[in-house]
Amino acid sequence: MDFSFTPEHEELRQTVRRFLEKESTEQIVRKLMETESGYDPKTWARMASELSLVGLAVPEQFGGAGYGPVELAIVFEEMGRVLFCGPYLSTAVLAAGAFMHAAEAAPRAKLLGEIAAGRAIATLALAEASGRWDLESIAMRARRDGARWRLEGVKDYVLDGNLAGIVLVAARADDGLALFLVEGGAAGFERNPLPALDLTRKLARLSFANTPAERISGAGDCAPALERVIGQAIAMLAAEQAGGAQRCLEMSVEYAKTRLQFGRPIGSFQAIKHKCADLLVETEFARSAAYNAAFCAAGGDDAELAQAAHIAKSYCSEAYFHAAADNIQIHGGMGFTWEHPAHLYFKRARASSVIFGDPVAHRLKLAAALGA
Amino acid sequence: MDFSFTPEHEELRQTVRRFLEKESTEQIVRKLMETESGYDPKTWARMASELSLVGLAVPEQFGGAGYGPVELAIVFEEMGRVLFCGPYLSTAVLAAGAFMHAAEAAPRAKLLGEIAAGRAIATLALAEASGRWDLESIAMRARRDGARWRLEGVKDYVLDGNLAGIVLVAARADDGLALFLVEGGAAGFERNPLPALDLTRKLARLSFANTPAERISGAGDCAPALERVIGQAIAMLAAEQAGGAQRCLEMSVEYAKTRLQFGRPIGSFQAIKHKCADLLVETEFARSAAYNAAFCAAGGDDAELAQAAHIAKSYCSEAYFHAAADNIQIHGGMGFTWEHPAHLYFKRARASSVIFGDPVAHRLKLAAALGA
Amino acid sequence: MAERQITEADLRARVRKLLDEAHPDRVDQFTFRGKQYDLGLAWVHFPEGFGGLGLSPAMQAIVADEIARNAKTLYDDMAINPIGIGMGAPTVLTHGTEWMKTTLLRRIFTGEDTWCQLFSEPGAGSDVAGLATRAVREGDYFTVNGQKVWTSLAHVSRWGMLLARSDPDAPKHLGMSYFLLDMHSPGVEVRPLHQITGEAEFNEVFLTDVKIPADRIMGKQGEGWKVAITTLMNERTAIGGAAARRGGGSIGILLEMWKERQPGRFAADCETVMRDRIARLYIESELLRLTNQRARAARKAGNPGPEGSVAKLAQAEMNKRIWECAMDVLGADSMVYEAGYARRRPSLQSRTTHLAMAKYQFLRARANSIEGGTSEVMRNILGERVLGLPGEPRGDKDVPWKSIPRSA
Amino acid sequence: MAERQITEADLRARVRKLLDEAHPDRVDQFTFRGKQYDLGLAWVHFPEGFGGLGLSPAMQAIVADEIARNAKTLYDDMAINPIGIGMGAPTVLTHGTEWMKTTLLRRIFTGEDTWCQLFSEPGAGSDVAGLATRAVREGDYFTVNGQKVWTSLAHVSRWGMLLARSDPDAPKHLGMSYFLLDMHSPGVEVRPLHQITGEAEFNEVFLTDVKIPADRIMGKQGEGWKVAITTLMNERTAIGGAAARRGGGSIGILLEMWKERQPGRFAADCETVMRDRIARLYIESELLRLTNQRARAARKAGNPGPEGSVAKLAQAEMNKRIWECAMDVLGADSMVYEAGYARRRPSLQSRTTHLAMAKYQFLRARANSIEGGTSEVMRNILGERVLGLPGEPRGDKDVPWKSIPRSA
Repeated sequence: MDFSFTPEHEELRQTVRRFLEKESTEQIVRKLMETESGYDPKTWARMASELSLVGLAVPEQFGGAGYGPVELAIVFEEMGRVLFCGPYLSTAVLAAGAFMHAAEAAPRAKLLGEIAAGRAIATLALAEASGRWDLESIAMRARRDGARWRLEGVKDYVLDGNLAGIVLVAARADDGLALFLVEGGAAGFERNPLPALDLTRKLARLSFANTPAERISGAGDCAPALERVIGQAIAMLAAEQAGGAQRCLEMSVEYAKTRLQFGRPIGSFQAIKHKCADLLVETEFARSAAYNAAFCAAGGDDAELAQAAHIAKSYCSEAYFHAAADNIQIHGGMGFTWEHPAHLYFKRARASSVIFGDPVAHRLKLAAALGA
Repeated sequence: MDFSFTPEHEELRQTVRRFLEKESTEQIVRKLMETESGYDPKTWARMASELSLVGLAVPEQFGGAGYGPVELAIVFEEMGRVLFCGPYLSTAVLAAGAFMHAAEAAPRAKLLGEIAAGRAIATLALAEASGRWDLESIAMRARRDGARWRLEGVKDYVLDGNLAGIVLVAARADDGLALFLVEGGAAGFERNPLPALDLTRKLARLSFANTPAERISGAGDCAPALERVIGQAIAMLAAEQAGGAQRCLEMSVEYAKTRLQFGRPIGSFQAIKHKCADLLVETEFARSAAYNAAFCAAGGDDAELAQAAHIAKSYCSEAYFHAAADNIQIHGGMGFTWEHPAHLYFKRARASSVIFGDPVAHRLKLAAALGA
Repeated sequence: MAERQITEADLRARVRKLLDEAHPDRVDQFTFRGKQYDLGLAWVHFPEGFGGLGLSPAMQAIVADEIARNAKTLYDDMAINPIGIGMGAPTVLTHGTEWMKTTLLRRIFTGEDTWCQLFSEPGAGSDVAGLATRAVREGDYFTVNGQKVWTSLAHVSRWGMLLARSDPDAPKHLGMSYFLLDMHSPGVEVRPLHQITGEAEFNEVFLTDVKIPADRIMGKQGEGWKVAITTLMNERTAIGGAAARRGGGSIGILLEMWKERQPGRFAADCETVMRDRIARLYIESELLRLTNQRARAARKAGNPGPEGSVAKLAQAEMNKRIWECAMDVLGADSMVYEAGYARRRPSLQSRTTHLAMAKYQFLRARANSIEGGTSEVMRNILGERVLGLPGEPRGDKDVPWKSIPRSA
Repeated sequence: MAERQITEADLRARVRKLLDEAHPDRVDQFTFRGKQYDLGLAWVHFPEGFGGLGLSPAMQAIVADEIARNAKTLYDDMAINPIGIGMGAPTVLTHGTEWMKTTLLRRIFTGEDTWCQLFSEPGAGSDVAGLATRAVREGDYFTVNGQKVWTSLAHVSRWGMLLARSDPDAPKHLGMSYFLLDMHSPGVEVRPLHQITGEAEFNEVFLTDVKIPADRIMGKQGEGWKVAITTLMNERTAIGGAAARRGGGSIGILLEMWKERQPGRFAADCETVMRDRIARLYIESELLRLTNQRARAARKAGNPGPEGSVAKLAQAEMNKRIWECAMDVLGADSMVYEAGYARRRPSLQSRTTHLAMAKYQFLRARANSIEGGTSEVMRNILGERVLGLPGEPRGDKDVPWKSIPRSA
């Protein structure tokens, strides 16, 4: 696998970084995280139109930019650095990915464009009460009702489930796992926003009581397609985690250079210096893991992607948590205050380590894949 | 549980330390470890007679000193500090313990005195090809042959199995696990010394081909008694490990105070200082674990002892290994040479972590005991 | 002070006398504890007339026990006036003026006056002796300017133990003086300091041209560090969660959470890995408890060993890992924070369930390795004071404080 | 040097010419490699006349490839003369005298002369620049006294790169000179240095009144450190086990050992815990491999990042853990050391099986975090050179070397 990013990639990174430096300052993040929707529609609109970030990986025929996972990962790495608040993972990756890989032509044509254009916030509901993202744990059943279908049950920990206009639901039909579309106002459809540990990412519990839904996946089991979508989402989340970890290390290093105790910068003490050095190793490894997953996602080999996703999710989750935790420690008391941003990264790191499965789960799946 | 050692205990510790400072110098250790028997019979005789260490925990009626596990643990901690070479764990704990807890009156009366007097080296053969010490893994069968029994099979990793005159073997009879006595010269009995990673402790593979043996355990399953013997042996090994860990830390600290690099003692660098501080914590914890196990062994509650043994074996094994490994690192290149004793502790630490079961096995048994 | 001879029976009798004269179930806190002080039962090891009887500290337990046997209403020093009783009283006794001893000790014990400690500053964390709050002598007064931080209870305190720099030309440890600050003085402003949980356990205290009478100094001018040591020696680095009994404390809660875990939350093999991890944490908690026990035994035997010094470091690092593990036991539910982050003073009521406790402690525990000495400082102490390893080259000793580089 | 224009085809043609004139399958090593040197195919980036053609280093791969396509006998520089070819040649080219370049480079490449490096001393480990071996000028000679250590190949070397102190009054980095030492000189005594495995991979070298002609100096007198840097820049901190392909190297062996593990050696739940641990190590090895790949890509793109610097540290620490895990996979069998500890020179033959390899590597790997820069030094380098954190206060700079405290 060749890892080299092209000058175009560098350019994209710079464009996104400049945009986020304006539109996702700490002040803006703190404002948005206290709101219920957790994002700024105006910014979202500009991301869709001016920068075509929302449809970055959507084929041009559907109004997207026609790029792929590698470009998307660059955006996520930058977003992770600044704790960007918005339904990007849910809309641009989970939902868009579901339409691209698991949906039939008609609904895809009808809605993918809406997403790319920034007119629709969308999400994909997978986990249920068990809080597990492996498809085997999906128990929700869909019942055929003439031309339509009806859903019964609860989906939990749904990313941006409180604000998504387009809600895609994975449920079991007679012919296997299938994907269903539920409209915002559908009968018996209820949303409960969850008070989140990480205020910068919104979660909701969605209940369905005999709720009418449209099946958008074709005949037969769509589990393989959904695995691909989840693998790609993991690659993007990993890039976000790697970006967050890097930012935490940068904050620590900047502080360690300027904070004086005992007449010396604390960064001149090996206790701090070596902590930073170890974080550097972990951060570089995390980047490698995230880039590798993104390139595998672009490569299109599902088995390769699955392994890369196990590696990325388990490693980046722990690396980000270590960086965020040590960042608090290195900042001392100040890092423990609400005013300092350290805790925002710490909470993002903790919550991100759980989404799509925790490190142990992914390591053991990797072991199985390796025949160990 | 009250932990306080009495002044008598302190006195015992000092006596043993003074003795070992003469009789177990590094030079003597290096000489003995290259021999096949791995011990000095003259020293052993004095340990039995002058200091009555061999029978320290043997009741006085059998010629022992009538002390218990706590006193024995003090001796082991001191032996661990100096890598004492000799069949003490096998003879004074495993075999003596087996006679005390699992043997009938007659053989006990006949042989326990021989052990206490230092006239007989003895061992207890438990593990087999699987290399596991849990009694469930014992597969060897004993066949009744008139008044005697016959053993068939192999016992592996037997402590001092190459030199023990009295060999006790745990094997399955029709009425459960039983304990058998095999004489040195018995027919079909073969000993193969194993080339040991840790030269300071001798191991052998023992083969039995229709070998005549005397059953010394009473009617019925002697597994519970053997569990107690193993629990006590683990407590003693843990004390030895704690002593070794302390010695490694002391060596590191002494060296870090005197070794100058960049015009400073290396111990003034936090990289070294904090490594030593962390080792101090682990070493103190290891002592607590070992003492606790010894006091539990003295307490006589088998369930308590089992838990304390799980804790002691898993923790002391890892603490000793960390101390021995860091001791090499802190000594730099010199710690990697054959001339320096660091590697002797490192190898002892590694081998000790395996005997009677590794840390993971004991942690998972503890979890089960806790209902976790 | 010479210890008086008085038997346990005498002491219990004296406690019953206290209860006859003022029973906690019948009179209010101030009355009861005032009487307890007057009878020398507040701190039996203090001298007579100052709330004590000149006995051994160990005998205080007898007083507590006798009260517990005869009353329902029991007062907890830590709840009433933790800093005043824990650190203020001993400091006043050792370094305070006659006026302070006669006037303040009793009100400290009754709880009429809450106390706080004003040592840490934004620029002086691990390096407390580097503090920059200035105290300038002007006639019978000192004028104080500066900022303190991490001050628990400042918002309800009447008195503060203030360490300030009275001589910037002296080396850092020699230029400080220790003041008793009336928190109601003009120029004292207390602001809540909100932390990772949104709550404000601590405060920032801004001191602007605050006037302190010269006779409110403790110890001599310029010898404040010596007095501060007394205070710090009595500081309780009480990190929550230390297990008093086997399987108690944080690890006990973790174990129960694991046993009550939601079925199906983990795959079977993941549960095995968690089991190994929980067992590891159980072992470490148990060994910390036993090591503390050894430390106490050693102290009783009169030969305190290194066991004590390791507790703070081990406890802080372990506590963080225990609550991280608890979050993993909760799995996806750990993403939900029911308590919310409302900016308020801490409320224990909101943490009655294991779930709420675990999520709060997961956040709160991050400070364990910072407050009362960072883990990095603790490792220095273990390395240098316990193991005797040499210190680092210091550029901040034996030079005027004002010439030492410092953070804004 | 200016890079000549020569196409891949030209180069391949030149290699085939070499093979026509002296084919490795038909002539001996010295003849073949001598010819390779004469045709400028030894190090194509070296100047013409010194074994090169003034091309880009990248093109050396073409030479190797073309030889491999046409010959069975392939020579490995690392086997023939690792230090001479890896470090000696570049140093001679940059700092050597005409005589050295014309006489020695060719013999280095053919393998006629083995080289060794004489930098480390018992008193100068991490602090190489603190070395104490003295070189005193006496007319046309330097007289050298001192002891070197960790010298691979000293016992078979003809030439040694010797760093010694020629001016004790100068600051440590300025008082050294770099000599080319004839290892056959009187007063040079080489003793095997036995290590944890009993084997002697390295040597101690004792220098007693050794005379070195003044024209054997490299660079100027007193500028030895500058020359040493060139040598060290070319040092291959080649810690065994770096995975070139996915799942290769140490982790590959561990995985195979795990799959071949003896049935019944572990309880089922213990196997799960091991599986998690092995997966963790696999992940780290894989990420080290990928990070090295990124480093190469970044260098190619002309913007080398921090990725390279992390490799040594990560590799050393990981390698130790991989072999510790391998020993745990062996379980009780890890207590047996079939190879024995006979004091001898290393023999690869004795490590053909996974079992023997694992047990040997478990011991040998302990040096990974020491040799070629301890992990502590590597963390300093990452912290200071890569992250730009400030250094520690130094007492050993800008003062005469002789006044710096040092170990005996």
